[in-house]
Amino acid sequence: MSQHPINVVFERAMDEQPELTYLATTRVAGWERTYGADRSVCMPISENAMMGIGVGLAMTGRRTVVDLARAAFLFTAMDPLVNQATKWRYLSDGQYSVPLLVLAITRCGENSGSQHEHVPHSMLCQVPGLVVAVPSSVNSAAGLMATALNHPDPVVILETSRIFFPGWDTATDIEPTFDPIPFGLAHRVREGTDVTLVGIGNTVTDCLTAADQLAQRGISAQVVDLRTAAPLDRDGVALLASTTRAAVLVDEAIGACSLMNDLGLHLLTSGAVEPVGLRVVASDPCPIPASPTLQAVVLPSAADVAEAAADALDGRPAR
Amino acid sequence: MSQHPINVVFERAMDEQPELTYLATTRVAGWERTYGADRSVCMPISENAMMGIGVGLAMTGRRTVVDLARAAFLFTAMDPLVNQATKWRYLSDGQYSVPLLVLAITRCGENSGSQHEHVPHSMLCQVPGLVVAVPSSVNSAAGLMATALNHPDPVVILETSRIFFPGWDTATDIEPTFDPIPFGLAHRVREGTDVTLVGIGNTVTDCLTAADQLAQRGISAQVVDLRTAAPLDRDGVALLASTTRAAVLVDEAIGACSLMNDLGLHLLTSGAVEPVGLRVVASDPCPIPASPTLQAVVLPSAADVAEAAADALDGRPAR
Amino acid sequence: MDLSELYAQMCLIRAFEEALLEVAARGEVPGVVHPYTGHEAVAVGAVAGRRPDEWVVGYYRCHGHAIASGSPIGPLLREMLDRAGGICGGKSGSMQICDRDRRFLLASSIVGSQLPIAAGVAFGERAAGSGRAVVVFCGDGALGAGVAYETLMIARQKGLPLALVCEDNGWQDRNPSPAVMPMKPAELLRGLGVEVTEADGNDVEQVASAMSGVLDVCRAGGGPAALVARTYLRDFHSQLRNFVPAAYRPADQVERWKAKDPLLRAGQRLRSLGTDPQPVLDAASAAVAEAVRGALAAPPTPVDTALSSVTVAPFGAALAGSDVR
Amino acid sequence: MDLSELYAQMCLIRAFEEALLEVAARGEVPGVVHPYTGHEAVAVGAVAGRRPDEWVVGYYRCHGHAIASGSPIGPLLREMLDRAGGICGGKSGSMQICDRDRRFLLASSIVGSQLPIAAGVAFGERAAGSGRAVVVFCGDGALGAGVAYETLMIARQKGLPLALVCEDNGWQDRNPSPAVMPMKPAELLRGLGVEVTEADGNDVEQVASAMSGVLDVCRAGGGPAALVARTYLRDFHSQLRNFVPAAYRPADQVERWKAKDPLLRAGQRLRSLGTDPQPVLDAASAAVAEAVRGALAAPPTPVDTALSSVTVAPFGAALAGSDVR
Ligand SMILES: Cc1ncc(C[n+]2csc(CCOP(=O)(O)OP(=O)(O)O)c2C)c(N)n1
Ligand SMILES: Cc1ncc(C[n+]2csc(CCOP(=O)(O)OP(=O)(O)O)c2C)c(N)n1
Ligand SMILES: [Mg+2]
Ligand SMILES: [Mg+2]
Repeated sequence: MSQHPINVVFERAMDEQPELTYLATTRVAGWERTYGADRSVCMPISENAMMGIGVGLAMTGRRTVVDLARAAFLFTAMDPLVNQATKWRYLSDGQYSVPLLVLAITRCGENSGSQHEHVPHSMLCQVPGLVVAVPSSVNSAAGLMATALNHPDPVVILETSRIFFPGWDTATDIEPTFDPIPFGLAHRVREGTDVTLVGIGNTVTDCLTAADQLAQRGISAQVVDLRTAAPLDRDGVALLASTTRAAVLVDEAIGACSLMNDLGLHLLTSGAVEPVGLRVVASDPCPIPASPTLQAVVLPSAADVAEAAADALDGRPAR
Repeated sequence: MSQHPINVVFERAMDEQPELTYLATTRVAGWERTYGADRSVCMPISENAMMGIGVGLAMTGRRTVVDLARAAFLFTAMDPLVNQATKWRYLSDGQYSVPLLVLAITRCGENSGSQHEHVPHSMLCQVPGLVVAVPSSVNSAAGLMATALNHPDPVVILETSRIFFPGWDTATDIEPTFDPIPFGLAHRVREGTDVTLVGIGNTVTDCLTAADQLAQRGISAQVVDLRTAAPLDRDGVALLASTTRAAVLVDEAIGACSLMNDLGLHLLTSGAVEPVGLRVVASDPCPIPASPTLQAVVLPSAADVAEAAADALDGRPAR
Repeated sequence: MDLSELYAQMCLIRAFEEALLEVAARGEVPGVVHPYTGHEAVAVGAVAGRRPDEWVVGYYRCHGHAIASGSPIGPLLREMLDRAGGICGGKSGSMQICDRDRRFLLASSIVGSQLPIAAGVAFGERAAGSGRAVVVFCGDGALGAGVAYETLMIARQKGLPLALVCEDNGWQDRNPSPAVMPMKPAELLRGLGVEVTEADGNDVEQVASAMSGVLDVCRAGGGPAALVARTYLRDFHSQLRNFVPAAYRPADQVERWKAKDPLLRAGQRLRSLGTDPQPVLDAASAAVAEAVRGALAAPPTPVDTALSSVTVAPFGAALAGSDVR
Repeated sequence: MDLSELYAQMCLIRAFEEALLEVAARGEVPGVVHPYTGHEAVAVGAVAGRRPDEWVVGYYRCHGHAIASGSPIGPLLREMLDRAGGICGGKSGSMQICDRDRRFLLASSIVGSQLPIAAGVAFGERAAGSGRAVVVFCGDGALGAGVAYETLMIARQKGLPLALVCEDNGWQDRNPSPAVMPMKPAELLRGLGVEVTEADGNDVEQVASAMSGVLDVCRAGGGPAALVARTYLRDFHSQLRNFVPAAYRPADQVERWKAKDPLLRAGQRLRSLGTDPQPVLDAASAAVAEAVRGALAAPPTPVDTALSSVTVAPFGAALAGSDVR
């Protein structure tokens, strides 16, 4: 089995940046030996202090990666992210940079229940200045990480659990390489002419499956991966969407105050899509149940996406 | 000086509900004597545990009010709100109710800087099932509180600091009484025929001022107070907005993944407003500066609202 | 409670966990399992002395807490296997179960978060003058969390009847606790002024008798008080689906603790008292096998309640926020 | 540092706060002020022995921390008065100031949050083998926060050169600390295994000498270590704009502490050493008066930087999210 691209990227940065520091409640095998316990730092279950320590390191010149393990644990460490990491450049009027990278796994196929499965990208977009990256694949995660490891401001990467499962290296990847991926640039991962399907993180795969299903019905779907929720590539998506007759925006988070409702508004006000041609497919407004059977009801599926696309196109004249 | 309506409502509930418990880092004068230290409970600066204790009390039959003092301190107490209070009815499949009310002051006229001034209603709307009330006046706060004190599920009330300033009792109130205000029902606070101005919390006042300014220019503006961000009265606002030719949605939070962008999408897809007739006036995407001079640049003002309304109406034919 | 009864409960937990891991290895458990194997004497001994009207609060390694509290194994299994009849209707899975009828308040999967919730319940008991204690479990790793400290400070200041049981297995996931914490649990808790009793967590009788003292302190208004039970995970931290868990502890350490297995020791003691433990063990295995058969034969979790019990208030539609779906 | 110099700094802080409150009473301070009056000896004594390359970290009651660290009073005042030339360009106000050039890292307005940040800086110093300590201030109320505990545990486990100064004024806003905390700061910190020195926080020489021991422990790698300085707020917790702060403490307590005023005591001591303190006090008042005049005459905070320094990366527009504005 080859080395995980995320590790390749991370180790390259550890080698290149001698003060890069990694804080986590778990260990990366061999890192303490290679980089020393001052750079690969094993922490108690103290996420609030761990994040605050990351802020102190980052403010005084040591880029720091805080690995929260799960986005679920972000909720015990919100204060240092919201009130400190993302505030000090502004509060200090530019005296400080805070190059802090936060890693957190969202969900997918673990079925561990609603305390453990969170998809907080929309929430985090309300924090001014924070970069919120939501990779959709192994290479996407590594490529966004490569950029984050050189970014001068706080970044959160919300990773899907799927990319760490056994067999991660056998799936074909939507990103051909793990070269650095710029923030704020959406990526067309499949071409198509009738409808634009927009996904982020886990829902990019759903969009691709839906595109296959639509192809069988004679509908050509283009698929767009947002890659970062903030900055959001509003104009790029609008440009792509304007080449098709309809757009379906797909998110596994609930709809209220969501990224996709926000993007949807832009697609309409920019004139890229007409109101009757837009659909948002989001999670039902409830916590994510542990049962996969219940999840199938609550979360958007490829079939939901395909159905929404067909519905949006219904009666829409070809341009 | 008369008693503050919030206190009137709260004391009425303390008298009517013998197990209602109040947890706070500050004291209400006389409450310990009147209700005992078991019901008016003074806490150390331990917001995380305070909120968790509130969850335990509420789950076992004691409605609890957790007074965070400020929304700024919510970020140290997010976990028990997001992972516990709002989850246990669902996780238990209905075994438990969690009648927990969280009070938190947002901002207005305190100029205390971005760590202390937060307007997190959009973030909180991403928590499934949570009621997010954002009163715009003294009576609005007391009326929403009256409802919250009988609500069976978690509620957050985000109060503007303004309603506690000396002189609070001299301003005319947009709500004539402090009778209970239902959740999820927007309120038209001024009638008008040309444009609909929608505010929440502090921006309702801005909308009213803007309506005055517009009146002088011969434009008739109706003003809507959302009152709760969740549940959001999408259909009610759409109905009202459909009677005018344009709509301006005003929020002091930043635009990304915001309530107003979300509502804007609904106004367009429901056909209530046409894309060219919609404007969203939000905060610039930066932390709220301490300086009032800088705030005037960053935050929406009545003049911004009036200008957006005039702009949206420009060239829009009368219906 | 006599030793046979305690032993029977331990056997039930052991059989439950072993069966569950077996089903998981076959790919039939969709979620994660944090097995209680090795800790059985802690839950069983700690809950032995609670009165039926006293609440118990657990953490994610909770199957033992629930079974010791009286939760029926069938609905527990079905919850974890995504079958009809799950104790929480399929919404909770393995880590966040609850059983209000047995006063098993809840298990929380966020480390430390169960502690203030339990303190809230204890606050209610004290306010009601009920004379009841609240039993709450946590791992040794949970003492790293600030919320554990906040809770203990408040519990001390308010004199809450909080009976804390720290399951000190020396590890927190893949980290040995001494590698991340400067003090051992008992020393730390004492440093915070909490009354601590220590017990061999693999000796169910010792746990039960130590805990009865802790509960008495709490019921008499002298709480909080803590039991630190030294124990060890026989198997591993957790298993996700059928992915094979990595070995992360020194093999000799694992071996050493095998000799101290709590069931082995309770069985020997029973035998020395003239009771043959085997029939008890067999009965537990049979009960679990029956429950597993029943669960596997049951239909999947019914979907009609997927969206129920988010709130009681009738404004689901307004909360949806995805009106253009 | 000799006593005259310490006294001069204390006078500067006192004059600064008194002038600020006066300006506030006239309605010219748009924000909140947490006056340092009464605590002057703590900041001045604690920072006296820090080396110029050592970082200082404060909390919201920070004007004293900043001035003791060498921050110029003009830019500080302008920051709080919303005038051009503010030390943070008007973005910080009174509670969250910082001055990188003087190695005053920051003051945070969220109780306890400065502690892990300081620990992070200390981690960097230890990793660099710099032999430098980090000075961090907190109130007695901050010890209620879980993050304070987490930080101290980590600092102990990693041996961080964190020199904690607890300003124990017995109150946390309107609550007397004993009403909400079961232990006094020194006892609590010792319970956590932290080396503690206690000092009379109104005696600047005692604070300075105690702190030099604390700093030495940290620099030698024996950290963390703490100084608990018993002191009192002469005036009140805080004042918002020109709203009159309520009296919340027993009048006799306030009076008793007036007799122990740190400036009074240092002045008497100076006099006993043959130095007349009056010219020092006068010089401080004059300097502050000059700074106030300058600030009041200055134009308002310039608006051209209102949106700068949110991020360094050039994607402000894309982050805006309000494209239909
Ligand atoms: C706040 C939080 N951080 C991290 C985790 C991930 N996590 C799950 S179990 C665990 C170790 C807990 O160890 P301990 O408390 O000793 O319990 P044990 O598993 O040993 O029984 C960790 C870090 C979590 N669930 N919650
Ligand atoms: C996390 C948090 N909770 C509450 C507050 C509100 N608050 C501001 S100051 C204060 C009292 C702090 O007391 P202490 O730490 O003793 O400092 P002192 O003001 O006495 O110097 C409180 C509760 C806050 N700023 N941060
Ligand atoms: Mg453990
Ligand atoms: Mg204090």
